[in-house]
Amino acid sequence: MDMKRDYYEDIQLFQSGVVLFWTVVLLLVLFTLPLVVPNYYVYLFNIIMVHIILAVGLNILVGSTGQISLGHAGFFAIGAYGTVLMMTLFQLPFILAILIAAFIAAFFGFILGLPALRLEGPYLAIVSLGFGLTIMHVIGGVDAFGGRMGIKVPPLDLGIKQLGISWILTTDFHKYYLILIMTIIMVVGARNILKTRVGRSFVAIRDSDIAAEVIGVNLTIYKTLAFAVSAFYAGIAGGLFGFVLGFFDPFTFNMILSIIFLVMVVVGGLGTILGGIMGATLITYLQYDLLKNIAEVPYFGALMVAVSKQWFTLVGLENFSSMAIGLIMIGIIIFEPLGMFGLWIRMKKYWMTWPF
Amino acid sequence: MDHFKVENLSISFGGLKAVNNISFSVEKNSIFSIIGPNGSGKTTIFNMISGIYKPDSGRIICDGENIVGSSPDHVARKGVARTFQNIELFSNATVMDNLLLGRHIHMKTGVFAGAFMWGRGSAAAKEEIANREIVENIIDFLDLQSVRNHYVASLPYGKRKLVELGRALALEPKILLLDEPSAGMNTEEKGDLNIWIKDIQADYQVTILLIEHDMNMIMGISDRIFAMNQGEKIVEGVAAEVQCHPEVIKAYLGEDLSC
Amino acid sequence: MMFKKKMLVSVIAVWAVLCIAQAAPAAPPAGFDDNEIRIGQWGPQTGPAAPWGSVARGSKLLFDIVNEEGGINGRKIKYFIRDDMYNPAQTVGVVKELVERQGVFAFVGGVGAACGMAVKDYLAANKIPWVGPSAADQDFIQPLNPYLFAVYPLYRDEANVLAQYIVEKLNMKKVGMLYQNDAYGKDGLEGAKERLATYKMSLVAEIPVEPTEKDLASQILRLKNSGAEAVLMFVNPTAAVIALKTAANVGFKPQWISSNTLSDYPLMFKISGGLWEGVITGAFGEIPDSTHPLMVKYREAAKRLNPQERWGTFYSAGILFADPLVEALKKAGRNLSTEAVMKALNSIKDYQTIGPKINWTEKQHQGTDSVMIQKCGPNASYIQLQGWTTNDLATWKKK
Amino acid sequence: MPVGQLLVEGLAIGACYGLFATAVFWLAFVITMLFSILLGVLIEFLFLRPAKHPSILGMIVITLGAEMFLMGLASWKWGAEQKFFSLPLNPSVTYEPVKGMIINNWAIAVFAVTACIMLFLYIFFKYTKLGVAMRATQQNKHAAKIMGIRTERVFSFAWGFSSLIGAVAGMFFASRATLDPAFMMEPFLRAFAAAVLGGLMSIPGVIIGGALMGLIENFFGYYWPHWKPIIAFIVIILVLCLRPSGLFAKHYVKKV
Repeated sequence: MDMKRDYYEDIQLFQSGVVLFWTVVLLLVLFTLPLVVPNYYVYLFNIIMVHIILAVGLNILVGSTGQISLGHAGFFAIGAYGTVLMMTLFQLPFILAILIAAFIAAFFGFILGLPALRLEGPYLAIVSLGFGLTIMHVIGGVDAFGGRMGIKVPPLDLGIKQLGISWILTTDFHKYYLILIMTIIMVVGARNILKTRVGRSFVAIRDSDIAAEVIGVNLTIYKTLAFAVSAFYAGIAGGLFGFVLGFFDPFTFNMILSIIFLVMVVVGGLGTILGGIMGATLITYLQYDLLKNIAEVPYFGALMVAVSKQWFTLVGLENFSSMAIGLIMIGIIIFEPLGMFGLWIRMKKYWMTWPF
Repeated sequence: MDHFKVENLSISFGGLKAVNNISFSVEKNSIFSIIGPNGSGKTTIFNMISGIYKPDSGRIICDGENIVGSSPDHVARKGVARTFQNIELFSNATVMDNLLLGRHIHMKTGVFAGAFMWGRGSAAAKEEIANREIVENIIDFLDLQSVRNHYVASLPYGKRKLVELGRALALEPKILLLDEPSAGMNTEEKGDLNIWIKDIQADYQVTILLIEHDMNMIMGISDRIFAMNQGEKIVEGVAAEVQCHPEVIKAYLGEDLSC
Repeated sequence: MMFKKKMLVSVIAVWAVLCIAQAAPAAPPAGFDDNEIRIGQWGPQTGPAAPWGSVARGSKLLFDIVNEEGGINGRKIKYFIRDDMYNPAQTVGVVKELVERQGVFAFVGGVGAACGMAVKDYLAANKIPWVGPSAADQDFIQPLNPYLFAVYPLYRDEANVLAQYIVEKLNMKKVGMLYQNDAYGKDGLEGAKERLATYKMSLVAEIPVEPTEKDLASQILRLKNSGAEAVLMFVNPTAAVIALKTAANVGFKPQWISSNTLSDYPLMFKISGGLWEGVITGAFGEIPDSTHPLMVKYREAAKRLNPQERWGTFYSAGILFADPLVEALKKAGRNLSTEAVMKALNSIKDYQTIGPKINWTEKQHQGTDSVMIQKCGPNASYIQLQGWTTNDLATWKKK
Repeated sequence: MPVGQLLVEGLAIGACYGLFATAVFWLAFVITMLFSILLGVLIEFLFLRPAKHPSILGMIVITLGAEMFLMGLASWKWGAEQKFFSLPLNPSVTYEPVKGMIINNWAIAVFAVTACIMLFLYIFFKYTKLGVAMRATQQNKHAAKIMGIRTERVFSFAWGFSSLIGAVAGMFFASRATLDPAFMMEPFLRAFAAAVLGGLMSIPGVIIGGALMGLIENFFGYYWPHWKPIIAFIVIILVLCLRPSGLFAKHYVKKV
């Protein structure tokens, strides 16, 4: 048995020709999509991609490292405000601004990681929640940040002002490509982190922190690192989100948003990259599109209107959206703890042997 | 210079002296077994060596350096690896990943290097490939090829014990602490384990500290045996000496018997 | 292997460049056709600000009435309400959806300063008129946004007029203020300070309140200890009720004065358990049980078309905000175009329905600075204290 | 884990409102109490029991999901507009035992009811069979099961009982403010934070945590009203850094 194995096989991006093929197809679709769909969907895709970056980062913390955070809207806010302020106050180019903002978010992630060293479960949830609220409140209290009135986002200039180069992206259509490329980089980066030493250490901490320690993983460094990495992702997502919106105020980053982020990760599937992507896509689509106009959904809408008139109030019909998301959250935990990723794996297994 | 030495080690938990003034010294590349009834403080000694507990007094000297007070990860970096009585594996990771985690201290890929693993030529990929090769050798050695990509949670007990052993080996330890490696194994598996431990000692040039209840195994492979009861030393010596020591027999069987 | 990968990368790169190069997003559908005019509004139907969602439903009543009467110049109004949960990210989403998928001609109402700020530029860029935002942010009108027409008096002006009333009519010297810690409350604070400065006075206490706070004991105690005779409130209904109840508990009985946001007396009277009696407020428009012919008409229509809805101030404010747009659409005639409607809107002069007189010109899109002052009498009845009063200190008029 | 179920009270109160329109207070009160118990048990039975071995995160997500569902249902039924709610207590009846310290009927009732419930809980957990079974289940579910405790019943009971207490708290809060579907969200967060501050599973801890939280908020709120909404959270973060399981609960360390 002198067969030479290729050890790169396990870590390469495309594990097989099939994966490579479908990835290429997906990329082609993603790059052509805005040309064929109405502009409104382009905006929706932008939001979805921003949420994907955040969910993938949050999944590194919640899924892979096993820490709970209910304060990610705070990092999201730091990213958004940091990028805008870097650009308006210091005239930095966009790429530099968003990176600095993300590093600031990562630094705050590190700070939040310090108490997390000793806390777990509900205790950590409360501390991170308090952190998120504090960030929201502090930003609202400082007038240089726009205070409660909110802050207007400068034009998205990819060039460097100081050199006189200017490449301003104005429409959702143009921003789409920037966000798409950023999303691909961030997602592949997250996948690589999880495939290499640091990511494995995160998983080790989640599964058995004592065993992780005795094989040489420094808990202090890696737990805070997990917070920092995940906050970095939230920071990048926040920076992009600001430009998707064009205007935001501290209330944009409220506690409900933190919960929704956590829901994305859990519904998508804990600890997997694909899970974060699927969860962010589904929840964002439901929240922003499908559940927005229940009354206009064919057949079902008419039924709901009739039900409302008979037993409930028509005025409150919109609340169906929060009920549906609540039921999805419960259903996922009960029936498919691995989330949509688990469903996906099952589906794949089913089709693999089809039609037998 | 002493290879590995424990001097006057003591620890107590809330008034109970779990380990009291224990001293021993281990030769390089030998198998040193610690025996004693349940609750006699064997695992506590291991926990102190690997830095999980901090002893009240005493020194643990590894290659001339006192490692008391170091955190567990520092101890690991000194070349001390261990397994656990009740198996502490990363159960939602594959066997491969568990073993690769054993390589943690020999790798240096950080977040950024890891994130930018674009293609075969990148530093992270090179390091991965090199370490995967080493891990594959251990997998071959322990005969784990069939479960290479399985999740640990889905493995039977005996295999998990082996994975844990493999993880400790991947660390390339100078000193290997094995806490009841044969517990829960059948006779056949125990026989294999016996051979492996011998092979490890020979192939990997490692000093082994062993906690074990299986007397046949202990007597067969140990270079020296250290017997203890209720935190105190009874006797230390080669197999024959310990086996016939009246207090050892008393501690195990509760009555006086002679050989 | 390497060759394949390079191929892949270059194909994707070329594709991407091609895509970006021929970038030309499709134009959104037109806002009207021969049979209908599409009009949209966003408003919180769920979430923390849901009680204000009735504004959007109020506008619906007006459009239903217009449609019943045969529409505008032969066209019916098709009206869309979208829930944004008071969250700017969602507001942008729903507005884009309405403009780009449904094709909307104009927007009316729209609750929330931040929500409005997030879509203001987008609407202007797409040349979509927006009439009567139900928030009074100074940034809406300064600098002039040609497509935005504000009806609502600025909070600043309102606080100004209310402070004038406190000092001149009520003869109270010690004024405290309880304000919501956001744009709404802070604008009110500015206005009150501005007016008091003209009398060489200042507020004896300025207490911020978080919108979601449920315990105001320490804030009320502080107001009490400041010796305030009158307390000006720029808060939401829940906070106002908590404030009044807490004050009653500690025996603090100042004259409460509040912004028009709290002028829904039947609601406030009910949820405060009768404590609302005697509170003085600004007002959006005519009192709900007014005998003003238009009010009678709307009230009857509401009973017929939307019996589940309570006839309250926010609901009727929805009518008030949408009124000028209907007027402008009528004036623009059968040959409808954005330009024609813009021209009609810009020439609206002294237009009064159930609110103050509204004036818009090419250069000035703040409709009014007039505030009516009312008082809550026994059994939530409305007592008019002072008719439409303009603010002589209004800063926006001077520019 | 009888913690975190205060969430259901929003709906219980909503039901309460529905009853008030037709019934006298005490009848409505009793029915509401029964309803809240039923609702708690139902949530446990429908949402938590079918989940196999949920992690802490899973429990949190299920609870949040149940909360979103019920809140949505209540808003759908009753709309978002605030409603009036009152207990048969006249809050304007005040006493002044010490100069400058005014106390009213409402506060006296809150103190009395809280004291009764806490005393009951203390006796219950310390001396009754069911109480001990609950504690045992909390500490080690499997061991408790082996000892013959029907842990599922224990969970049902915990849910029913905690939603009952939650409904009582909700009534007091609603009578002080107004009633709308989301009105307990903010107090709930603070209550949960206070429980964490004192230490979960420790009754004196929860009382002292709650008292500390209220005092910190009000004292800071008086002098620095700008920071009132977050000061309590900052204090909690600092306290938990020093005592990771709160002020009064024991910190368990895993044995290897």
